[in-house]
Amino acid sequence: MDDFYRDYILDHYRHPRNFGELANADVEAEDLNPLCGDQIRMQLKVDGGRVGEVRFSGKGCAISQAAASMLTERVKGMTLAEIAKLSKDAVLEDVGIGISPTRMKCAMLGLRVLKSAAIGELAGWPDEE
Amino acid sequence: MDDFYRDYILDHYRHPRNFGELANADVEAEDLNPLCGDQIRMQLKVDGGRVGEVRFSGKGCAISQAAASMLTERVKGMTLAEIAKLSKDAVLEDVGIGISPTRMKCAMLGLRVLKSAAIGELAGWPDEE
Amino acid sequence: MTVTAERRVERIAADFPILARPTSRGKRLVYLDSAATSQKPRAVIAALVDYYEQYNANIHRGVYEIAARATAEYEAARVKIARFIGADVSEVVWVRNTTEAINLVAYSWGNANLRAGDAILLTELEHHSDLVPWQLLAQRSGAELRFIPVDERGLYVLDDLDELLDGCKIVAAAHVSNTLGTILPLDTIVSRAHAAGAVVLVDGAQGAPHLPVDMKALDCDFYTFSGHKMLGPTGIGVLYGKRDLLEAMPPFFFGGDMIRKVEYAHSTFSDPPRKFEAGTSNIADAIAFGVAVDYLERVGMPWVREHERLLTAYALERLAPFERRGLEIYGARDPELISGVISFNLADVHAHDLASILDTEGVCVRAGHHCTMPLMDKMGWAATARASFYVYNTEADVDALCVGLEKAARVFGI
Amino acid sequence: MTVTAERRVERIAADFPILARPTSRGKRLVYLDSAATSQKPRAVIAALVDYYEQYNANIHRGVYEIAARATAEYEAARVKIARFIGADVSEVVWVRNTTEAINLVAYSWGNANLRAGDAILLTELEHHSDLVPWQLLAQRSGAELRFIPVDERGLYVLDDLDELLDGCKIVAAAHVSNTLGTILPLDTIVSRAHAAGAVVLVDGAQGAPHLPVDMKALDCDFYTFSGHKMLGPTGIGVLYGKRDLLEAMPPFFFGGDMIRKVEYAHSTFSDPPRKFEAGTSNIADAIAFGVAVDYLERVGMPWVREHERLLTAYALERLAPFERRGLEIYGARDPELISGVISFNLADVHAHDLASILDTEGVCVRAGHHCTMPLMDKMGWAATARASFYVYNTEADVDALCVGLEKAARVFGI
Ligand SMILES: Cc1ncc(COP(=O)(O)O)c(C=O)c1O
Ligand SMILES: Cc1ncc(COP(=O)(O)O)c(C=O)c1O
Repeated sequence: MDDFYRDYILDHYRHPRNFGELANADVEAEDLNPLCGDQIRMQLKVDGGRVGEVRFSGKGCAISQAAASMLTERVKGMTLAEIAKLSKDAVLEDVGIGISPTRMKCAMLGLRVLKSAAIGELAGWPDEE
Repeated sequence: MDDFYRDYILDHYRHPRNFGELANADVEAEDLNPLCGDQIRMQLKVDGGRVGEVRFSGKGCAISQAAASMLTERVKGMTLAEIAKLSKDAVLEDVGIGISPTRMKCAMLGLRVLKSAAIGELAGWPDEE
Repeated sequence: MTVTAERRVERIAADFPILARPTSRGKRLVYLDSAATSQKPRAVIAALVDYYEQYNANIHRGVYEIAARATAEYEAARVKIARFIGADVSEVVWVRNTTEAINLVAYSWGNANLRAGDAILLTELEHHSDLVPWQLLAQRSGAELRFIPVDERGLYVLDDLDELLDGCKIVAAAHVSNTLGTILPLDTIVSRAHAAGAVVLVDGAQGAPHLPVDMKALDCDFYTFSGHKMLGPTGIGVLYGKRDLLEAMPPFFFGGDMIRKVEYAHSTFSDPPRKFEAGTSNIADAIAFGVAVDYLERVGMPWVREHERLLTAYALERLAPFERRGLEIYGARDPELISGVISFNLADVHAHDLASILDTEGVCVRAGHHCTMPLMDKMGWAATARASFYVYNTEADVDALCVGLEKAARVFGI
Repeated sequence: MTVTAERRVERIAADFPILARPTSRGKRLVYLDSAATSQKPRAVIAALVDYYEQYNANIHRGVYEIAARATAEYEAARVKIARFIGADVSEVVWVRNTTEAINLVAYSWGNANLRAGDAILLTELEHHSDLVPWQLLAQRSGAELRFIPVDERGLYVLDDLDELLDGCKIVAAAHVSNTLGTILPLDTIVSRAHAAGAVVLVDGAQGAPHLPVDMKALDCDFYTFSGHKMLGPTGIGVLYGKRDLLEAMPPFFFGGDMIRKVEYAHSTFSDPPRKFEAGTSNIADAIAFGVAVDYLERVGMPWVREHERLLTAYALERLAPFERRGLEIYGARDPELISGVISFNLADVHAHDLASILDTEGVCVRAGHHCTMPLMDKMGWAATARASFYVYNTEADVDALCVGLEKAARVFGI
């Protein structure tokens, strides 16, 4: 945790990428971490089955905001099914090691919101198999 | 407690004095020890302000029954006001030493019932002072 | 008991510090009151000390190191309990004791589901804690209370079970009777109750400590038990509930740690099990209860049951000669049908006097109505003495009970 | 602090084993989260061990020696609590925690006394545990919820108190705010509430641990507190209620130990406090709570208050230089008006990040909404970091907090 707050984390915290609102998103979800009050909303535009644009908004700690910011960079061009399958490791890879167990929920909040957006949307589709 | 169960205790337990019911008692009360189920009812006939006849009935352990039995012997001729002032020591004097704290409630059940009968009755009297 | 089995029990008994302490009269402590509360092994006591000396902190919201550890150990204890009873971790709600668990169901599930004309089915063996909450629910809702009868040995009479179940919304019954040791025919009760559309709450206060239990196999809807009766500390117990039932139930206590979002005017709540756990939990005791369950798993619940079965058989055999001198033993005499509980009276010696005399020999038994007053009334017993066994009891303990009975007979001139 | 005072605190701190254990990073543990839960002195931990190793037994009904001792120590603990808060022993009801105590009153007293058209008066500072139970009571009864407002420093605005009290049946308010430390003007609230015919429940979760309290002097009707916040173990707390109120209230949990007589169809109940204590109590923790209160009495509650007042003043002084670098301190700055709680934020560093960095220095502070979400919303704070003090905290602890803040400022480039 000592060295968790590296420059690139603080940079994402203070200058989050893809931050803001999409006027007409195809897919979106929002959640909060009731224990600390961190809040994140994720919006996607889907073009030809793949994520075209992505925006997040919210407030919270450096960990939740930086992780969400980095996540938005990762998912561009992915299919919703790919997003639904994203693992925690993807986030940990982005943010680097050294997250303490108590802060894991913060780091994963963006991922949880994004996946629930994708899965919710997928569930709404007619079953393809 | 070892030597609590002396012969005279067992004698009072097995041959309780003044045991039974009074047809038309002037004063009576009844209570049970909810924790062990011991039950005692005390009845008094009051003649000229003093206890004439006394009867108790109930069921329970040797301690509660013997203590109640001995108590009935003690109170004959007493005024209700004297009964209301009877202390624990009177009972302990009768039953002898060596009652463990857990059994104190058993020993005092008869006294409690008797006093509540007397006090209840006294409370019913017009205030004399 | 074989020599190896006897050795094993002695090794277990050595884990319980209290059993090594003589009484004030210099007698060996012969603890035969585990149905009231069990003794605690060193590991459980040490878990409390470790918690308070090393990582005491409030849970779930703390960012710092000891708070993280406290949260992890507390939730790990829940996982242990879930595994021990074959449940999902989300189905394990921490409560103070069995009594709270049953009251919680009677209020939360009961108020939401019971209406005038419905019936609540209990048995005649229930502990006050599994009787009085339902009496009050019946009063509140207008539902009818019914009872599965027992015979003079305390065995269930199931002849009219289907009529009793007619219109019944919930059956609540003790897995094991604390007064007579009777084991509930759970398969029959659960399957027929479910067929009749009733849910089943099993009061496992004497079940979980003494019998192997598996929620998936038992298939009951609620199961309740207390840590203090199964080597754990006082102040912690568990309500197990099937997940869909817990989800549908309204929360019961409100406050910190069970909420999702609070505004001045209204609030939304967490998912089970947290939605039933308001305020600071009994963190230390939950963790220590987990350690108690570790201990029981290491010993093995099938072994616990077998040990108590053998000890009960031994006790019944050793007590038999006293019957000629007025000893009455209540309940079924068949160790297959009962758990390690024996209720008795000696001639005209009142149970309290008997217990007092046994105490002078270091022998701890309970005397009274065992919180089953209506059963006592029905049977016509003013009070009984009760010996109950657990993992640490030996044949020598039963022998000590017999020495105490001899003394009582002598004192009372029997 | 004078040298003697400093010595005294060091001697006290030496009674708390956890404070002698370094963190995994080898730092001294600087525990500044006592508002969440306090640490425990050796004597309290030893009381638990003594109970389990020497006289663990179920209480009230046991005839044998260890049961007698357990009963005596358990009831003696109640006497200690009663003396500590200036109450009669029959007015001290054991519960799990403050949250349970408030819920008990909201259900038992609330259901019996609240009707549509009545009002419940809270304050804007309440902890979720003293807010959500009343929200639900309001829903059940149709009563209206009202709030005594606070200003931007968290100080009560009492201008409209009489209007707010009009039609009000109960006022429930925290003796001390856990988020801002604000001390309730209890005299005013109680006397004007009583004049308006309302009863007063004081949430003493942060009161009893930090201020001298005397029920006769405060004259509130209910007072609730938790053992774990005042050197006692988790899992035990107290509901104080005036005797006539407790007597009039219907019992709440039903089961063993709170009954007078039980038949299959209905039951009668004990007198207070026992009528509210169903099932096996948290015996060990009640006894240990008694020992915690012994400890506090030995230290002296006036000293505790004075110590925290001085430490808060010292902390405010030491924190002041950080204000130039973006430190915001919330709440009243006057140590006379607050108990030992300081909420703050450092520039754009989120409270969770701040707490994480402080943790690397061994400094434990809480971060978040402190179970006062509506207050946070009103104030517009997403989260705050909170340092809270108790008997064992020293000026060196405040200095360590400042070292941690320096580090956070450095890491975040402030
Ligand atoms: C002011 C206040 N009220 C109520 C509570 C709830 O206490 P507990 O969690 O012990 O029930 C707390 C502590 O978290 C508190 O600070
Ligand atoms: C069968 C049964 N049910 C319920 C209880 C109540 O348990 P507790 O007192 O731990 O709530 C007991 C124990 O006394 C019991 O034996």
